[in-house]
Amino acid sequence: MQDDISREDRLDWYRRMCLIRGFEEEIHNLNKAGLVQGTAHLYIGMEAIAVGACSAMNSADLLTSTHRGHGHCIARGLDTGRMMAEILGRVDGYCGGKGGSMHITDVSRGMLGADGIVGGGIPIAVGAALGVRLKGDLSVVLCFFGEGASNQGSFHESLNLAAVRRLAVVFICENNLWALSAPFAEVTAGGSVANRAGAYGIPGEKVDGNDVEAVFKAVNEAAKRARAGLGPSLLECVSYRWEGHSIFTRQEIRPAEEIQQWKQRDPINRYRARLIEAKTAASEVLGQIELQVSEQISKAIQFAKNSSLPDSETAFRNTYA
Amino acid sequence: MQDDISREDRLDWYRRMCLIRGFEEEIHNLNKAGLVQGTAHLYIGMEAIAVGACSAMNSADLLTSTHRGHGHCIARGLDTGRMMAEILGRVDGYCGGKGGSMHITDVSRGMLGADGIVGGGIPIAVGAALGVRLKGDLSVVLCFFGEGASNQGSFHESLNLAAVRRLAVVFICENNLWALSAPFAEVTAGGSVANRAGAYGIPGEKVDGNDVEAVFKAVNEAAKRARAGLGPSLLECVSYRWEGHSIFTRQEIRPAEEIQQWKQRDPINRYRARLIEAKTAASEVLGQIELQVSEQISKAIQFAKNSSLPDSETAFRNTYA
Amino acid sequence: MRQTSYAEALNEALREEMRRDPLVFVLGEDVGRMGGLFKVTQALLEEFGPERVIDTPISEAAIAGAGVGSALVGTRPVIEFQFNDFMTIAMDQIVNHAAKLRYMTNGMVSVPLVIRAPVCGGISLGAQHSQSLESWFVHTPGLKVVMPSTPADAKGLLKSAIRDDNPVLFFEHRLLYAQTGEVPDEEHLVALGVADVKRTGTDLTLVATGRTVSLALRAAEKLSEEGIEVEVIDPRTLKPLDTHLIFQSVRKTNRLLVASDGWSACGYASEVMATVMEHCFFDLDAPIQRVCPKDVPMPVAGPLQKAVMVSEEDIVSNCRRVLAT
Amino acid sequence: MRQTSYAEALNEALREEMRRDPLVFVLGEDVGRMGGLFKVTQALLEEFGPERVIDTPISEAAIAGAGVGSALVGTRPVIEFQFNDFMTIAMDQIVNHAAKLRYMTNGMVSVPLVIRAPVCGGISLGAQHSQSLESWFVHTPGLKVVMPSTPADAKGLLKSAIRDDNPVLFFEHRLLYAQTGEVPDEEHLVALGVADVKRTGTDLTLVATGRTVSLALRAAEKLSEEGIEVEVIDPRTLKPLDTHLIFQSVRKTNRLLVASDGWSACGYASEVMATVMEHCFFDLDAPIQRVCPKDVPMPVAGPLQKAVMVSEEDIVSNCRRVLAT
Ligand SMILES: Cc1ncc(C[n+]2csc(CCOP(=O)(O)OP(=O)(O)O)c2C)c(N)n1
Ligand SMILES: Cc1ncc(C[n+]2csc(CCOP(=O)(O)OP(=O)(O)O)c2C)c(N)n1
Ligand SMILES: [Mg+2]
Ligand SMILES: [Mg+2]
Repeated sequence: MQDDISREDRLDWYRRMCLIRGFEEEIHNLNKAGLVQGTAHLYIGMEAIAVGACSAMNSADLLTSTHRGHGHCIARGLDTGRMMAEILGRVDGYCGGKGGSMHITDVSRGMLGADGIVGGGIPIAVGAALGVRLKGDLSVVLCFFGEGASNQGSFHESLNLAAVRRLAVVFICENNLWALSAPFAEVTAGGSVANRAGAYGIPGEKVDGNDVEAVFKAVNEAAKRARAGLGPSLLECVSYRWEGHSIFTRQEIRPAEEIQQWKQRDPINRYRARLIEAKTAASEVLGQIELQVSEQISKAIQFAKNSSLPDSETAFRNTYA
Repeated sequence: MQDDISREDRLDWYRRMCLIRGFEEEIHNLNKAGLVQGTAHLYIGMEAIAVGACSAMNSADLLTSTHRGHGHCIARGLDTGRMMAEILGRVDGYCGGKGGSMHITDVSRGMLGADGIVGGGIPIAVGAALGVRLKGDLSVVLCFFGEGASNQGSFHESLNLAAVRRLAVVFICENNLWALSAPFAEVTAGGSVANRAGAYGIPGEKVDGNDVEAVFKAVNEAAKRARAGLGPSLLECVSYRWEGHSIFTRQEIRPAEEIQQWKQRDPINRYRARLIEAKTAASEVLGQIELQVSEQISKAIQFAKNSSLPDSETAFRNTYA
Repeated sequence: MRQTSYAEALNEALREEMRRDPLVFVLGEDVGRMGGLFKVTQALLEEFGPERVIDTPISEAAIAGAGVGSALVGTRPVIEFQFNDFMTIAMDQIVNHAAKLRYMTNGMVSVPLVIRAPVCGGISLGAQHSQSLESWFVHTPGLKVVMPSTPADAKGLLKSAIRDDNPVLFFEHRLLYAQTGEVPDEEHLVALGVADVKRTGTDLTLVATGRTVSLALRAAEKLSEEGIEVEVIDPRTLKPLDTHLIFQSVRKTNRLLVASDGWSACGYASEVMATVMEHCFFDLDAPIQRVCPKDVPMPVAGPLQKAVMVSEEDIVSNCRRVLAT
Repeated sequence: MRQTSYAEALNEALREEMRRDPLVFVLGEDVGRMGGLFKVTQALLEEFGPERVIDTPISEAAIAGAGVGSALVGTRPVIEFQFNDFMTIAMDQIVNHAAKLRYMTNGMVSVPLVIRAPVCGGISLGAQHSQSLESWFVHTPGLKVVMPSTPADAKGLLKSAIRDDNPVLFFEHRLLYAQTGEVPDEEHLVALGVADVKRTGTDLTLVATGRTVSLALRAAEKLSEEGIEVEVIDPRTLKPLDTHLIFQSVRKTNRLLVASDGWSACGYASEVMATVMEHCFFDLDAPIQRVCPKDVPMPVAGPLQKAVMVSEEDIVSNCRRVLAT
């Protein structure tokens, strides 16, 4: 990725953020219609993180994701139709309906997998970085995880291991201030995840996770460092999830005002306003993009709905290579 | 424990350090004679840490230990005869020969157990602190572990949990610069364990682990903080083990000069010289103490040797309460 | 007697034991403010406060270790894992510490710790949220393993588990949480290690656990219409196993089928088979069979999940198979 | 053929595979500079350098996760755990990730990962360093489980494990490391999933694994003096199990004893018993029995350890028991 941001980049980022938002909103509707197989953890409100971060990736770069992974997938350019098909448990889904929302994977795009285990993907990212180095590739691995995951042992072991081996990993903590019902400060000592970088002698930085360009810049710097063989970095992107923890969640623990406040900092609206203000694009141009996005989502849903539920026989395949 | 150190304290500390040294040296001999059951990890060279730290404990305080636990036990006043009996696998050992060197425990002295799992005792210390608080006790828990253990996930999770709950734990890292064949800097990012305290917003301090009074003071301060409800601290006591990793170890990885240098910083000789210099005690008085210590060790060995190996039937008892 | 759900029954057990003994406390992710992912700890925070109902960070290894440490100093922690799959992160503390500390110290200490966790699939959460790992713990000496199938058993067994001085792993089936049943109004304890005949019969013994008990009972009803009388035994405690009741039944029916939501290989069903084989071989008229989920991870899509999990039909057809030989 | 020790044979397998394939690499605690706690990785660092022989921090969970991640991108990690007891710290990565990623992605990825670890007791290291936890992994679909009993098998199986595209858990018995045996000079591969008849016999089938194979062979010699001919079968791969060879033997001898260093409850022995029961019930003249360690953690003191572990005498007396019925 280039350092300076072009108009095309900006419009593309806006498009991707809209795509994530629209995609996630539709999952709500599909769930009400009883079509989602299992659960889904929506990324609404956090779009700027995935889009900003993945925009700093080269084509050979890799990423690992979390239970809340749709945003990363879309930002990385996965096919929304196959994603939706997976969420509806259909044969044309990325995992043929076996993985569902929490396990969407597309190695052809360097997406090594969402993960149902909080903190589970972190050492896998480190391993991937170890592997690509052995293969002589210059790939960087983006490793996404929630602030809740930063209290897992795997976080600590992985940062330490990546740091002592100077591996090309960018650790991206998505601090949305809550882990299920747990408020950040109540369960996380030290007041900041970025600050934990000091324990491993690596750079740590807190970033406005609702500002796609700020995220891009921070990740791009960290990726450059990594590519130059200078080792891993830790970024804490502060944002918020607008929806309940998962589509299963009925109970809302978080204060209504807090949710309201964060909705006012909508990363998409904010970026829209900025693009218009900076005359990067007129409202109509953005409107066009929004329309295209809606169409893409409709197609994705159609694709998913047209795909059939898997035959029970497929349950017994692909346990072993 | 009082803050100011009396002459009695000083002499007692000297005595305890000698006792640890002599006890461990005898294990070498007993092992050559084929009497040790299983392995043992000797504490020689690190005596000042255990003695300084445990001297800051009140009678109701607790501690958790490691595979290299003899020093902590002796410093805490466990019976050397029963310890030696356990190391020789005898019925009069603390664990009736079932636990061996790595599992010596004496709850009557607040010693919750050595541990064969690197990092295994750390969350147990946190749990003990949680438990005593629930019981309304004011006990502090000293939690010993090696610098190798500071790369385990359990270290991270435990420090975070103790910090957010403001538990009365003093985390004492014994940094002897090597974890089996692994040199500290090669496997530990950040260059310092004490520095990792920052990640949890708790005090962290590096201490000369070969200076019994420095260790005492640091642990005493941390324990006072803990008792006052101000939460945990992390101390990194830098020292060195003189012997191989365990009595099984035949191969020495560490540079001979490094070992030599550290032997010149012998915590016992150093303290002896200081006591004499400060006129706390004449050489003869210390000689008396050394003699007493030798006698105590001889008695411990005699006690252990006189105790019989357990009857095979006892193998089937005490799995369940 | 009142109709109570399995989840409410568990909640009652916790509340009653916490009222009875101030050293009983609860810790785990989202157990306080939220009342637990499956509502089993609901309203405990309000009654007992944040020192006895502890919302923890997401740190399963430290949670288990904190359970061990607090048990060692004489309190009685009850830990909740949101899914038993996450116990994989805490195996060291459970297996190397909780299970062994008493033995390693030759009885000097005890670890009165309860770990509760839901098992198995059924709501399309996939391979990392649908395992039924109880067999690992049955394998491990030093642990007790409990798996209730009814609200009354759930309550009575949890109260006994909390009073037990050993580490007890308490497995709940999430499809059972909403199931209701009669629970005695008065103090209700079910002793660990005692199996229960859920239905008497003469033609075949069917040992089933957890959710498979209700499938087994429905299967038995169906077969009864054809004149086949199946005896359904629920061990309730998987370790220690009440072999007496099982042997007695097998000696009467001469045939045995074992149903379990855990995988077959080295699983709980194989253990029951092996034990009965050792002791009742000459009483058997036919090979013992087992009904377990298929030997694959749990898939998400409904038809796949259904194909993998044990069903009533599986049990019926396997009963027939055992009876046909 | 040369006489080679079990440890040397493993070392040869690693060296040969690392020479053959530059994507094979080794990681674990003390595997480099020290050559491994039990010398299995000796001198690999010198030949292959620190990028392919990686001394890690003491971080078992991250080590396993790093294995999974590097396997996902197409390299072939071989991890060493110093004792299988420490795998308790890495169960999430092994069971929730390595075992399931291929299935969860419907075959999109594979995880060609080998995890080596010594099992069982014998040198008085006590309860946290003496377990034999292979049964847990046999329980888990998605994993293969290997346990060689001779130097030749050790070499041939490790080479096959490294070439296999699945996660393979490779269990070594530390009392075997110093044992010597003939190992072919030329390229030597032993296919996974193929059992081996270590001794033929007609009176009783004895399935034994790892260390218990040599105990079984000695026991068989002893019984042979009395005219009792025991057939000793070593499955070598515990999962997938070569049932064919075992069934064939049982159909010939009509009697079966299973020996294992893992605990009996939900253990590997119970699995073999259950499988044979299902398929060969009417071929059996006597109940199948098992010889396993006693159902307690491993104690340290010599006489206690001896009382708990499986011995040659245990096997002899249990053979007699099976033959007496
Ligand atoms: C090991 C593990 N523990 C608990 C859970 C249950 N769980 C799923 S998401 C979640 C909260 C995660 O919080 P965070 O990491 O901040 O991510 P967020 O959901 O806020 O995006 C929990 C507790 C899990 N999936 N895995
Ligand atoms: C979980 C675990 N991993 C590995 C080991 C093997 N082991 C025992 S001691 C040791 C080194 C520990 O180093 P450190 O924590 O620095 O303590 P030290 O021995 O230096 O006192 C290792 C790797 C173990 N016992 N437990
Ligand atoms: Mg969060
Ligand atoms: Mg050390």
